[in-house]
Amino acid sequence: MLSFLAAGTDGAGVNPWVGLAYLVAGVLFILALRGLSHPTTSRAGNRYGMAGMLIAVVTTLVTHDLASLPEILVAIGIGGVIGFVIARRIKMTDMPQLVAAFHSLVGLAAVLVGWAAYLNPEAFSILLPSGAINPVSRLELGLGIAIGAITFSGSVIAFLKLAGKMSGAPILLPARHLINLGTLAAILGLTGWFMTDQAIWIIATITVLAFVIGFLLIIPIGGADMPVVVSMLNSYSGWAAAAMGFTLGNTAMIVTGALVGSSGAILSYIMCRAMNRSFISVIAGGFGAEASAAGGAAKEQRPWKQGSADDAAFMLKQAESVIIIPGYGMAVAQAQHALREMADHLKKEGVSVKYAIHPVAGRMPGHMNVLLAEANVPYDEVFELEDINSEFAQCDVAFIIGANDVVNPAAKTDKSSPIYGMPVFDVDKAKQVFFIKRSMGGVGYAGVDNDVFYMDQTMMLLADAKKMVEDINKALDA
Amino acid sequence: MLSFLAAGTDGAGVNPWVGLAYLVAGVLFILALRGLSHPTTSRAGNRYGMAGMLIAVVTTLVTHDLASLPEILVAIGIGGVIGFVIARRIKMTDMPQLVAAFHSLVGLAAVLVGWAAYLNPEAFSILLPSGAINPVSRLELGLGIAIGAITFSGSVIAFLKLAGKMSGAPILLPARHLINLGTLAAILGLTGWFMTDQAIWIIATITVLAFVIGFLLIIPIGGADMPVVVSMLNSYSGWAAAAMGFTLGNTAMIVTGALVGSSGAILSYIMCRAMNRSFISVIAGGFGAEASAAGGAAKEQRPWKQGSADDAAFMLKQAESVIIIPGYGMAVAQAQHALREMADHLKKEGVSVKYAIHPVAGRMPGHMNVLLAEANVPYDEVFELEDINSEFAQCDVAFIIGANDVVNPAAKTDKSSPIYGMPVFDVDKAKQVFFIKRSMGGVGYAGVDNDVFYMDQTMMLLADAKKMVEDINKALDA
Amino acid sequence: MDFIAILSIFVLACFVGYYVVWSVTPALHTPLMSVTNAISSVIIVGALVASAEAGSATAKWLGLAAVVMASVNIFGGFAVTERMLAMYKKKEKK
Amino acid sequence: MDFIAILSIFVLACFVGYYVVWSVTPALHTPLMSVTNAISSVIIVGALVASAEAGSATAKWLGLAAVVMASVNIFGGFAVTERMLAMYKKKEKK
Ligand SMILES: NC(=O)c1ccc[n+]([C@@H]2O[C@H](COP(=O)([O-])OP(=O)(O)OC[C@H]3O[C@@H](n4cnc5c(N)ncnc54)[C@H](OP(=O)(O)O)[C@@H]3O)[C@@H](O)[C@H]2O)c1
Ligand SMILES: NC(=O)c1ccc[n+]([C@@H]2O[C@H](COP(=O)([O-])OP(=O)(O)OC[C@H]3O[C@@H](n4cnc5c(N)ncnc54)[C@H](OP(=O)(O)O)[C@@H]3O)[C@@H](O)[C@H]2O)c1
Repeated sequence: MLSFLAAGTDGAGVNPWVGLAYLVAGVLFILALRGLSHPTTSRAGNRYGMAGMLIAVVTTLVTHDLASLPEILVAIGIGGVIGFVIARRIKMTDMPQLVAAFHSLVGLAAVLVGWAAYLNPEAFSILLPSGAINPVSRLELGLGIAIGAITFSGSVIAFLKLAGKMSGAPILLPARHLINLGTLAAILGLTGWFMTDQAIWIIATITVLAFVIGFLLIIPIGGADMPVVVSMLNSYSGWAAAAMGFTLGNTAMIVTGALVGSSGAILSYIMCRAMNRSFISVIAGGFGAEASAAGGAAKEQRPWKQGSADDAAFMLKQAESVIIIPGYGMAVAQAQHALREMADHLKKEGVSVKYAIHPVAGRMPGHMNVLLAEANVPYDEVFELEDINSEFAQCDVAFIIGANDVVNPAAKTDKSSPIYGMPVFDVDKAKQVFFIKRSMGGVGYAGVDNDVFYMDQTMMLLADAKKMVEDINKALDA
Repeated sequence: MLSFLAAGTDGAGVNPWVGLAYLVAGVLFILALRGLSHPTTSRAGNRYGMAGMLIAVVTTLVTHDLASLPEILVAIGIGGVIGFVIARRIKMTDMPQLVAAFHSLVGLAAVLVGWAAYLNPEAFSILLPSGAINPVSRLELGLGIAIGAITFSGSVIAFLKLAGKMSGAPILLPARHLINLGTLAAILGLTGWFMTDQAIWIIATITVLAFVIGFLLIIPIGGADMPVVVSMLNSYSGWAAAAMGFTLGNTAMIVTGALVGSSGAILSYIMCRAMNRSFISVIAGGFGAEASAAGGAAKEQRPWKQGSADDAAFMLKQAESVIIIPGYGMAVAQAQHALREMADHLKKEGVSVKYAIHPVAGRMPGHMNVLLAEANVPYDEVFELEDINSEFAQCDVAFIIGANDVVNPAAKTDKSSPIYGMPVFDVDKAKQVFFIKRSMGGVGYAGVDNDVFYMDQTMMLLADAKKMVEDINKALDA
Repeated sequence: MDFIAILSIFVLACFVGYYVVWSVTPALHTPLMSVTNAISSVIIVGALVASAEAGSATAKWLGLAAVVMASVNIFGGFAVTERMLAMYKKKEKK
Repeated sequence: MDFIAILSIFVLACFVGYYVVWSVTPALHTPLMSVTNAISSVIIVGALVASAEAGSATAKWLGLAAVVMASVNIFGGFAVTERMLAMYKKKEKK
């Protein structure tokens, strides 16, 4: 039972130190995520992650034939340089699409590894004495390849929609639910069959169908639901890694798979909860389409007040406390740096400035936080919804910049609104509300009108967010 | 590598379903603790725990020779009846000693199982082909027996001190640190030796030394530090179970060991933190002894006000909000039921009543919460230190009943005090303070004087806590 | 199971233990102690192996004694936890 | 490792994942996504096995392609995470 001093249980002669090394790598990955529980420990966490990866890679290299070490090093080198350059160059506002693009690579890598294992089962020690591939391994390979392929094609679509290279509007095929369910059933059925018959056409068909279903599943989902989809695909890429980990009996892969799988699932859950929508309704797709139609009908002519940058600057100076609510529009306009300058100005005048972040502000979880951090806003001035919402009643100015749905009071009162039940900021309790957006016509992603525009205490500041804030800064300087 | 469909890897022909059953048991134990994150889920959690135990026991029985089923059932029956009767009869105030007593049984059971494995290694599948016991198993057995024995004798002492059957005062041998460290080193050395030589005298010596060291380690620790000791022994009993789990390759035992081990360690840590003392200083012992000497010297004659039950009842009725701070004295006097009645009275008069619990109030973690729950106090009226401490500034009466150290402002101001740095309730900010204790002479466990006695707004209510509260109730009725 | 598998399970279980125990509400720390008491008696598995398998009479009797002790703990621990938990009640809505 | 051992490790790792991810502060959810991106490329282990072992030339080239992709992810993921985390700063004491 205890074979620490004996040889490993599989024929490849794995020795216990190898298992230990992979376990250490797995633990380091756990510590990498654990570090993210606070900004001060997060960088150490990232180093743990790197160390874990190094251990996993080196262990694998030293315990296998190195028939092709040069090729491998070249491959790592190519990939590494590409990855590194992308990471240095990418703009922070483009993070959502970068994450989606990276997922597609993990997915495709999983498909390729699965195929390689199928073609060279001996290398993976999954051959039975009879010369056939172990049926359980076939199950794992089939699942791993299918999940990987779905992750790949789904992430490609998500990337295209987030990067604006494909319209964000949902594309709705007729009978799509039927087609999707049918394809999924076919994949599962074929995977079962594959356990009894290892013919190449079966695994090939699984691969093709999975690529197709990944595509079909994501095109009907609107652009603004993409963050949920990206998290879901993140989760999938984890499960694909875990499936390969089962095949290889590799602790590091299994642990990582479970971590990443949970992470994506929990992020999706958090976002759905913050939008008060069910995961199923997001995945069923079509949200953006119906909503913008509804939004169009709801618009009416009501009086509202427009202000200028000078007005805003004057009143901000008079205020004692200002709460800034950034949203997707701030990211689009890249207004975060100008905003930080404005806050610095105001702080010099003795105004207290805080930032209020909604869990789904922007286009990915934590999106606003990263942008503010990029603009050197200290993270202890940035607050979450539940921590700051009670402060609006005491605040002089609620400064809304590029946010919309997350301040819409219809979520609290109007049962027929598509965002009903979503937790929102109580900006209507603030003494003054400044609302930066480009035009009265434009709406938030949910496509509904916003009563905040028409409140007595609201001043609409219609312009590009960056331009408007820069003008305010000039007025403050003067 | 994947042997789900093949036989188990060890000779005993364990089949995979057995491993699965133990895994399920382990998961159920995790869910049992998880349930305790909230009172509403806690009972379901306890049921999961029971189910897990049932699965573990039944799986073990059906997968082994049942040469002696009747004896086993009788043994379970005897133990079960004893355990059940004790559980029904025990008074809630006696929980600390019950927990200690139960620990001693786990510890002793671990020792016996370890010996049984040594005497019948074949049954535990730890024989090498050579006929010797696997050296790694010998290491595990040695550690398991040693930890079990320490748990046993340590828990017996803790039980005797908590039950008042042995003086709580620390018993300090000369050169005790030297003796303890020497004995520990001897145990470790012998365990190492045991790996190379499986002679019976070695394991016997380990057992005896471990019993002795458990005894020696605990007698110098004062009665009031016993909760930390009990948690530490709780942790040990977990590690002992884990060691046996390694020997048997049993997932349920390993998981449980890790859970219980962490639980005890974390509780010890929480208590030490709440007393602002290091774990080492607690375990080094002698706290009660030095402290009471210091306390004796610190006492001085300062004016204080005494009140009667009638005075207290009158002022309580006038109050708008009352915060009750129970402590060890409430447990000693069993005053919780009378206290609940008093709160009911006050609530009927429109007074808001809350309970404030310090993490180390009483003689075990959560002690006060259980007693209040026993007296039907709803748990949503009971608050933790950090949640309620800011409310004293607004409260009319802080009603201290049998607590002392946890309200001592010296912890905030007096660097020379033995409790300096311990977080305490800010009762000095309340408009009125009522302080129930039996005499001005008696002090809390830290043995230091308390400035709260002498504050202008303090009224001392000197009597047994139960008697005093009953008198207040009579006065309220009148 | 080989040693590394067991070790991996142990290490991960320690992480789980760490998180699951920190998530226990302080009000339930006493039940936590009694329920961990009960579950640590899963050592009864070892006691049952010792008493069920033929081989050594001494081992059998040691095992049976351990079965008794562990059973006291299991039944006592779960029962007293149940009794305590039954006492925790929310304020009744009026 | 036998299947049950692997399964046990997986199940426990899921518990760990659940707790560890819930303890991530919402402000770091974007770095969480990018770092999970990087670590899920541990699938490179499989790619290395495929490309290092003799046996099938196709498998080797598939493996090498997978190595490239996983490396993009590993280097890119960790580097972009590092870049983001370096931006999170506390208010300076004046
Ligand atoms: N973050 C996530 O992970 C996530 C996930 C799923 C769904 N969502 C959804 O995304 C939405 C996010 O809410 P949000 O409040 O951040 O944004 P939003 O509701 O989409 O509103 C964006 C606002 O920014 C304005 N805007 C756009 N570009 C601008 C520019 N260059 N300058 C100035 N203003 C500009 C828009 O008005 P104009 O067009 O008039 O300028 C609009 O008022 C929520 O409905 C949420 O449910 C987010
Ligand atoms: N809970 C834990 O897990 C734990 C762990 C480690 C250490 N401790 C230590 O234990 C102490 C607990 O603090 P605590 O505030 O609960 O208690 P305490 O400081 O020990 O004080 C107990 C108080 O109750 C009074 N008292 C005793 N019997 C009484 C009776 N029958 N009727 C009325 N009053 C009675 C005592 O005064 P008279 O004698 O004058 O009546 C004394 O004022 C702390 O110092 C803590 O550090 C607790």
